[in-house]
Amino acid sequence: MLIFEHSRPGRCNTAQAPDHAATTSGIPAALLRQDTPLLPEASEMDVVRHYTRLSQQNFSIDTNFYPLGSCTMKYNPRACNSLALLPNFLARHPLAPESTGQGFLACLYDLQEILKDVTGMAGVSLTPMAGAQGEFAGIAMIRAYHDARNDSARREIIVPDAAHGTNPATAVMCGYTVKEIPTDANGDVDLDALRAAVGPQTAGLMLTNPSTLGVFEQQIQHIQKIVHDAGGLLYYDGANLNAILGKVKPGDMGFDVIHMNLHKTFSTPHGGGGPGAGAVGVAKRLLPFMPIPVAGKEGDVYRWLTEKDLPQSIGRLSAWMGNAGVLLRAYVYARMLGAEGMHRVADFATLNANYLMAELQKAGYTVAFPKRRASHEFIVSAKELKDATGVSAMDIAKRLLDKGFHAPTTYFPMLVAECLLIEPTETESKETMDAFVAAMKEIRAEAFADAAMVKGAPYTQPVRRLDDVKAARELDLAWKP
Amino acid sequence: MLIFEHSRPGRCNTAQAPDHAATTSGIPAALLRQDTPLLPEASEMDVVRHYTRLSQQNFSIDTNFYPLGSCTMKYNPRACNSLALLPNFLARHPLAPESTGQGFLACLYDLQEILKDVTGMAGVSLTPMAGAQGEFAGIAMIRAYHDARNDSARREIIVPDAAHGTNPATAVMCGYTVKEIPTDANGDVDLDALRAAVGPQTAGLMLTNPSTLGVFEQQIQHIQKIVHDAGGLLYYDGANLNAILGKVKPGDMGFDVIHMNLHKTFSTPHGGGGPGAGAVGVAKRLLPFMPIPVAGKEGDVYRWLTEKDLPQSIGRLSAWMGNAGVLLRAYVYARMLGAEGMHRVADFATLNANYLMAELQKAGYTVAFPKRRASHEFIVSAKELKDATGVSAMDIAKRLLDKGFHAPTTYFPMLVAECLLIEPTETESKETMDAFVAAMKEIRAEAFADAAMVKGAPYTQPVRRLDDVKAARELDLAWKP
Amino acid sequence: MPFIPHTEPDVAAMLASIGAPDIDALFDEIPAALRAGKLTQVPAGMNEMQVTRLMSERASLDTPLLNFIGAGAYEHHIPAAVWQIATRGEFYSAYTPYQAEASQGTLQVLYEYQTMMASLTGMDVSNASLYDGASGLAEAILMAVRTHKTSRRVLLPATVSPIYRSVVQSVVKLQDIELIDVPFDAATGTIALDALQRHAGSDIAALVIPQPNFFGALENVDALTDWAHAQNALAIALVNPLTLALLKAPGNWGGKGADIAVGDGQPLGAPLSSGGPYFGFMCCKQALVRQMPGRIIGRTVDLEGKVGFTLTLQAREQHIRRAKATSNICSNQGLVVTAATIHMALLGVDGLRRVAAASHANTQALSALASGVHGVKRLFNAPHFHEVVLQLAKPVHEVLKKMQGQGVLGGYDLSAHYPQLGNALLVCATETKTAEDLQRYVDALRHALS
Amino acid sequence: MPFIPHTEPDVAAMLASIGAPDIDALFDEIPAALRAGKLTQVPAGMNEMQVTRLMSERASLDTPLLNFIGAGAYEHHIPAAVWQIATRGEFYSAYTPYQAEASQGTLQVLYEYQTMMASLTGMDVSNASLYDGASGLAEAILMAVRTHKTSRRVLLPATVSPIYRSVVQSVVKLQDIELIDVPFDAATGTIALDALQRHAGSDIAALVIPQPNFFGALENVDALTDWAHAQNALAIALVNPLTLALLKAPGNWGGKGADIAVGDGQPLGAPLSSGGPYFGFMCCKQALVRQMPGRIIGRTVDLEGKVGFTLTLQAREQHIRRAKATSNICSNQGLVVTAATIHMALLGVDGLRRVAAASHANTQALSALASGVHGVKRLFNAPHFHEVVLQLAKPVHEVLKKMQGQGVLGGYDLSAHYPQLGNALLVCATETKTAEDLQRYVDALRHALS
Ligand SMILES: Cc1ncc(COP(=O)(O)O)c(C=O)c1O
Ligand SMILES: Cc1ncc(COP(=O)(O)O)c(C=O)c1O
Repeated sequence: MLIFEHSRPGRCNTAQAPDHAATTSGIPAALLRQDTPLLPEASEMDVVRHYTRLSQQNFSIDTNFYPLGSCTMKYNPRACNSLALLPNFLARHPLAPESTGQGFLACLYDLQEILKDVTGMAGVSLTPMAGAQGEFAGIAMIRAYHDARNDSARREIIVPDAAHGTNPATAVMCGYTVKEIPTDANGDVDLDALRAAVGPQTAGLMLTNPSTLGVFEQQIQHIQKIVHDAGGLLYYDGANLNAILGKVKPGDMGFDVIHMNLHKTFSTPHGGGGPGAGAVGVAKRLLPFMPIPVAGKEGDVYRWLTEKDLPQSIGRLSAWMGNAGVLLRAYVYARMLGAEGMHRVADFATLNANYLMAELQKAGYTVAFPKRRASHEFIVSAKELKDATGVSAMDIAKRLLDKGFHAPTTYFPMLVAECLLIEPTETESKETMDAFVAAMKEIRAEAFADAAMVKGAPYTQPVRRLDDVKAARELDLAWKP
Repeated sequence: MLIFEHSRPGRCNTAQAPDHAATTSGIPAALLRQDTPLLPEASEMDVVRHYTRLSQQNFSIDTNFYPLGSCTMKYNPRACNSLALLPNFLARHPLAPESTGQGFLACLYDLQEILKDVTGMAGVSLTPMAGAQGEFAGIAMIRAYHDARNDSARREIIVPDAAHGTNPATAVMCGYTVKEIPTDANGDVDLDALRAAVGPQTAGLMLTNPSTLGVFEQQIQHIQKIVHDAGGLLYYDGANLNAILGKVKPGDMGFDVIHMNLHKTFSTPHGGGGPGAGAVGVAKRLLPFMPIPVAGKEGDVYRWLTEKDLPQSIGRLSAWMGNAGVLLRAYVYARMLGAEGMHRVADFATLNANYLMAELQKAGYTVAFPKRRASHEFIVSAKELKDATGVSAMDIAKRLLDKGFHAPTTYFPMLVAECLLIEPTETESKETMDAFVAAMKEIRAEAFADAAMVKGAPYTQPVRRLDDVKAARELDLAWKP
Repeated sequence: MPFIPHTEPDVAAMLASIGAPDIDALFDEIPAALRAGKLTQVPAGMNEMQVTRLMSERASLDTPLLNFIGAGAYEHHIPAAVWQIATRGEFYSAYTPYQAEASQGTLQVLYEYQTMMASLTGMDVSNASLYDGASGLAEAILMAVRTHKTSRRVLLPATVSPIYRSVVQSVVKLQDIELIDVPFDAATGTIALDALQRHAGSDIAALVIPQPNFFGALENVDALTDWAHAQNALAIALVNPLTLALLKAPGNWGGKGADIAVGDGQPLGAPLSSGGPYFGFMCCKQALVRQMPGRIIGRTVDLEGKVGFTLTLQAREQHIRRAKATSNICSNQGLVVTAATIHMALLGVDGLRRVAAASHANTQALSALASGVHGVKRLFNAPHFHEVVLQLAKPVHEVLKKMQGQGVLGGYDLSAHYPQLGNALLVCATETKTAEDLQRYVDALRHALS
Repeated sequence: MPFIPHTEPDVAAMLASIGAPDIDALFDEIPAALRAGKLTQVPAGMNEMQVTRLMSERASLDTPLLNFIGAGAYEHHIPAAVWQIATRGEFYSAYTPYQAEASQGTLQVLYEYQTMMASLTGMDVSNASLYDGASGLAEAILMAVRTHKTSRRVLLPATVSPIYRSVVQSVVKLQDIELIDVPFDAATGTIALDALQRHAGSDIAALVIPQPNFFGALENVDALTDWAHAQNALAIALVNPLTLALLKAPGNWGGKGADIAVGDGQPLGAPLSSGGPYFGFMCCKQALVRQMPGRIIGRTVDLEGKVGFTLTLQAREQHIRRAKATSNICSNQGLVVTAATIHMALLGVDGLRRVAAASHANTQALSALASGVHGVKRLFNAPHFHEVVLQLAKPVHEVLKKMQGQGVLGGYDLSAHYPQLGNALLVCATETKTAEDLQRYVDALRHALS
């Protein structure tokens, strides 16, 4: 039932409405609305009931194991939420003077310092509102750098075929063309292809390391030399830092710019699709180009650094300070972890991924890169199972829902047939992973015993398998009475 | 799965523990614990997941219609919760000086004034922690009154047979003996029986009006005269004020003392069993005996009235100020309703009850007092249905769960066979009640078509019907590893 | 209309179904003479925005100071998860779990709670809560008297909180129970064994044994429990549940263990909140379970043999037994118990131990620091836990007032209830206090005494 | 270990299964030269109690003043239910709803949101959110240019927020889009139609039409929309969604309606929170839906014909289309949109109208009161809504500083971005302000100017 179906004309929550009648004195009639917008007229209780019930129809970290690869669904500490929601933080207007926000600014400044250390970069700007916007900021800085050196013929960004979709899309948004290069059988970048690809047209390379294949790019030192020698810059897609936190610093690998997904590695919640925070870190040569505002400190006083301080900045990416409340959550999390905690994240995220990979192999599943260490995640391919039984990666995914587990990421990266990208994260226990392995074993057995049953899954969710084709062909994007 | 089953030795949430090792210097070994208490050793995420999932196994006002008679399960405004939880309110120690709690005390003082007006009483004490403790306070005051007049031979409290179980239990706790009197066919107190019952031994009468039968006691003026003439006092069980708020004042009916269930009429949540708040109101002659502390005001300054101010007080019933946070919730609710809102509560609670009674009658159900107006609630008797089909009130209750409705109160009051006491409250809409009636119609049809199926209900809950007999015979009250 | 969903057509249709001309007609059974007029003392309604502003302004009047008061209510850190989960609608807005099948969430939480409390106290069983520690102690005394059958005399030592003693008095005096004072030893601040011995042989129903006692001093619980049992009296343990992470559980006191353990659950996740809501807990030996007041949850199975939870032993309760019930209690403190269960689960054994140890260490450190101030000395020499009594060179209320001026709530003034102790101050420093906080305390104390 | 559940035996068993001697071995593919040392700038870990105290102390530095700043972010009452429900774990800690069957909660909320926004803007369809209003405007311009095909020139009037204009510039300049300024009429503070007319006949991809504009003045949206369409340009409406409860919906502007409507959703339930998280919304005509950036939810049926919801039109998005996607956006502002949906459902039509009307009435009242102060006059004479520009006799930053001393944030200083307006101050009084608040404002203003 939709909220609109709880609606009755004339029903009204006066507890939520000012006493003022809806007068509009001084406004010409031609500018006024004549029709009634389709908003529910429902009682407060019906609204509370409706959305409380709806929430129960979600899987979430707070209710289920959620091994969604490349998404780092780890525990979101509840304290991060309540502390970011302290009344004084919530009440502050973004244009209120800096003197009224010293507490808030101090948190942001400290967070910048922490992220600089963790990434090994010279500067950090927190303003991007998600990973993709961080990528935009990063590539825009690369472009600004070349432009500032009058080296503007560089019009190409190189992207491995295993890259996340946002990488090529970002390059295009920044006015670049994309050159894709292949991955070798080991999961590493094909160095010969890279050498062939670089040239005076190369603005930079976007690399994810550990890659989306769940392995650490071993030739990173060669790669960086090839790109830098060609005059390009290196962009690090740090959406998934979980496996390297405190282990390797992108700055040490020679990267010039990095974005981080604080909503993954720094455990701010994903909220059913956001808000995120895609902080960027830069090497020294890109410092002048950072997106504004940046939190600065003079003596004991915090203030915004703006165009006046960074005249070469690529500019603003949002009206104010990005997803400020998300940054507070990340800050609280970082302070709770501390330096030791950061190292531990990488240790246990990696331990969990390698353990789960080993156990699933023992359970009969094919792993995409059995000779490699898993980073924070790894890939299982269901191709063999599909050939034998017809049960696909998607079928496994849906059947897992019946067993109380969220599905891994399916069909990404596209390089591996019938792939399931599995990321357990460090906050899951051995028992939970063992239960997941048991479920995967059961599904394998079910596939051989009764493939049709598996292909009909899920059976226990609010709906059975949905018709995506109908959804796209007969578009129904808004309810009509 | 119990939380203990998520436990592993050595697992520890350091985020929730001070750094201090568990040293106990200065304490003799004989006073120290040797064994390890059976507390879970689980990760923060597992704890969050466990209790989040458990919560989803409850019916509640925020998810279901809950027409539980005598319980007034109305909407609990979410603002009452957040405002009672404002950090400054939460942080205050009960023994902190009054100067540090003027905001809190002002709320309590105002609430007392509001409740005085609503009940027509001369004084209000907010300290009782639930209805039953309010009753205790009330009867203790009656006893203190008689004692103060050296009229201590009055050792009996009269209670109608329809009374809530707390009434006789309270009288006994206060050292009285209980004399039960019958109810007439109309649902009113049997006046002749009352006349016969009163005498010099009568300390008082406890009456619920509207009674637990869901009707307004029409002879209240006679009753009060009979009891008062005999030298007894009148106690008003005001657990359920919803139907008379702003309509009749217990003080005007001649009652000497009343308790209110703020967790019903004033919409503080029931929390799966409490905490409640059982404020008491008293007529002038009982003022000196009120339980302490009471919020007082001198000029602009609020302070506690204690034994110094009320030397004849029956004393303290709790260490501090009862369920202070619950009182804040009730206060916020009262301020949101305002005077007009109080009248409306009675109007619409009564309208809803009478409408539901009419519709259920039309649906074929037998109503206990068809000639009477319903107050905030009314009784359906399933006796006829049971005789015809074997389906009992309890079976109907369980089957309702399958249809998404909480069951009404069953088998209370005990006077009516196979009774279902139904209280919709004013916050439910006509649509919801119509859906409930439709479900009741379906159950009736099911009873005739397939009684065994109904008797097997529920089918959709986390468990099927539970074995209460086994629970009581083979006591299992605490988990053992 | 706030919180009322009715539209005009709804009202018309409903009245038509009822056959009433208007809503007022539904009140026609109320004698006209009794019909109330307008409410005059109730202010006009406010919308949520207005009431939010009002309450925020009121709350801003109550800015908290650095708090060193304990005396029965303790400032502890409460994990954010505790109340975020406890106030989820499904817990917050459910009733007492009368329909077990639709209340497995609440019921399982309560069963887990009973398990934790029984284990923490070392007793066999726990109920699902009472109102608070003080009224819980009264219930324990009533229960002991019911159990004992011959005696209505109960020993209630002066080392029990005077506030608790006054609550107990309000409740049990109505059933003609005699509460007998037992004085304390001036040197140790614990129950004077010689004074106790004077009651040997007299018919006593129960002895109340506080641990730690009101002064934070540790009683000789083994000897006291054995003494009670030797008198054929019940031993009622009055305990702070947090301290049981480190202190011997009542079930292990003396040779046979205490019979009943009660106390206030506030230290297990309830915010101070000017005094409530907290909750009382009660645990007892298996043999006494049918005398216990309050709700009890049992584990059982459903039609298909699946494990589930339900209210049990209801034949003790008022709604079944009426005048013969073990108590009149009906609603209890369910939601706070839910919070406490989550709190204990989050802290776990180690967390609870560390909180207790840190509170103990902080109070010891504070006591040492304060004793260095001119005009301050520690009063008692028994081992103490988590709270301590200081004796000051000046009247306590003056000192406290000056400390308040420095932003410090310096403790609880014992002089009203214990004039014999002189200028005695009860101080508590929980795990929430840092070394700087302790220093601030001592500075404020020094300043106030100078 | 905070948030890590592993016990020592777990670790040993896991390593054994992997066949690795220790955890460090799992990092053996990382070249040794690259292995990082200890983190030196990251402070030691804190437990939750410590970080709670730290953050509470930091928050206490940011005590709010009485706020009259708007300029794109508005202080409105947010019902308590909104964030209590939105932060329920099932919404808060879910990912983007890739597995539709296990995400019907989030998906239905988003579908309801799309319905509300489409209706509020009078457009056919809505996406499921963009980052914020400013970046949303940039996306709308990119979308318009994609749609238009021949032109890369967009008219961006000076009555659009200068902050938004700078964000748009950062984004679209990289795709060689030319942004053309259109000045405003000095008397009305609205787009100068004669200046606009100068662009007639040139190849323009789109005209951005703000309503209300940055000065709170109301543009002649019908004429502007028709003008754009006459030029074969798209009309992009930039609107405050709250005001649409009363103002004509973009879908009804002019003869054919605006083509795209964007804006910031903050007034629909997002707290000010120093600037975020808010969300951008985007709605458009059906014909443009395949050019829209961002997630879109569709209603469909399951295997058994039951209605359900799912992500749809994913072929526009980066994860499918990669370099050819309509945008690089991936994560959006889902949780804030969830809050906004609950917010709109709670307020309903009438509530939203009343909030808009009260904000309008308050700003009118403030404007009238302030104009009575010596040295203050209203600057523009066009009808305005919800915000107003005052001209002061003294430099604005001096006045604001003095007002701040009185506890009042007096508004937004326009002089940096609009030096031609002199000492111009943009002021906003939403429904949260009482008559006393307005008086306090005027008193502070008078004091600052005296
Ligand atoms: C490798 C990688 N890069 C970039 C992104 C984009 O991040 P966001 O969704 O925050 O825009 C993601 C997130 O899915 C990712 O996994
Ligand atoms: C009529 C009546 N009296 C008394 C009570 C007891 O109230 P409480 O549960 O708050 O102790 C109730 C509550 O169920 C009741 O309905």
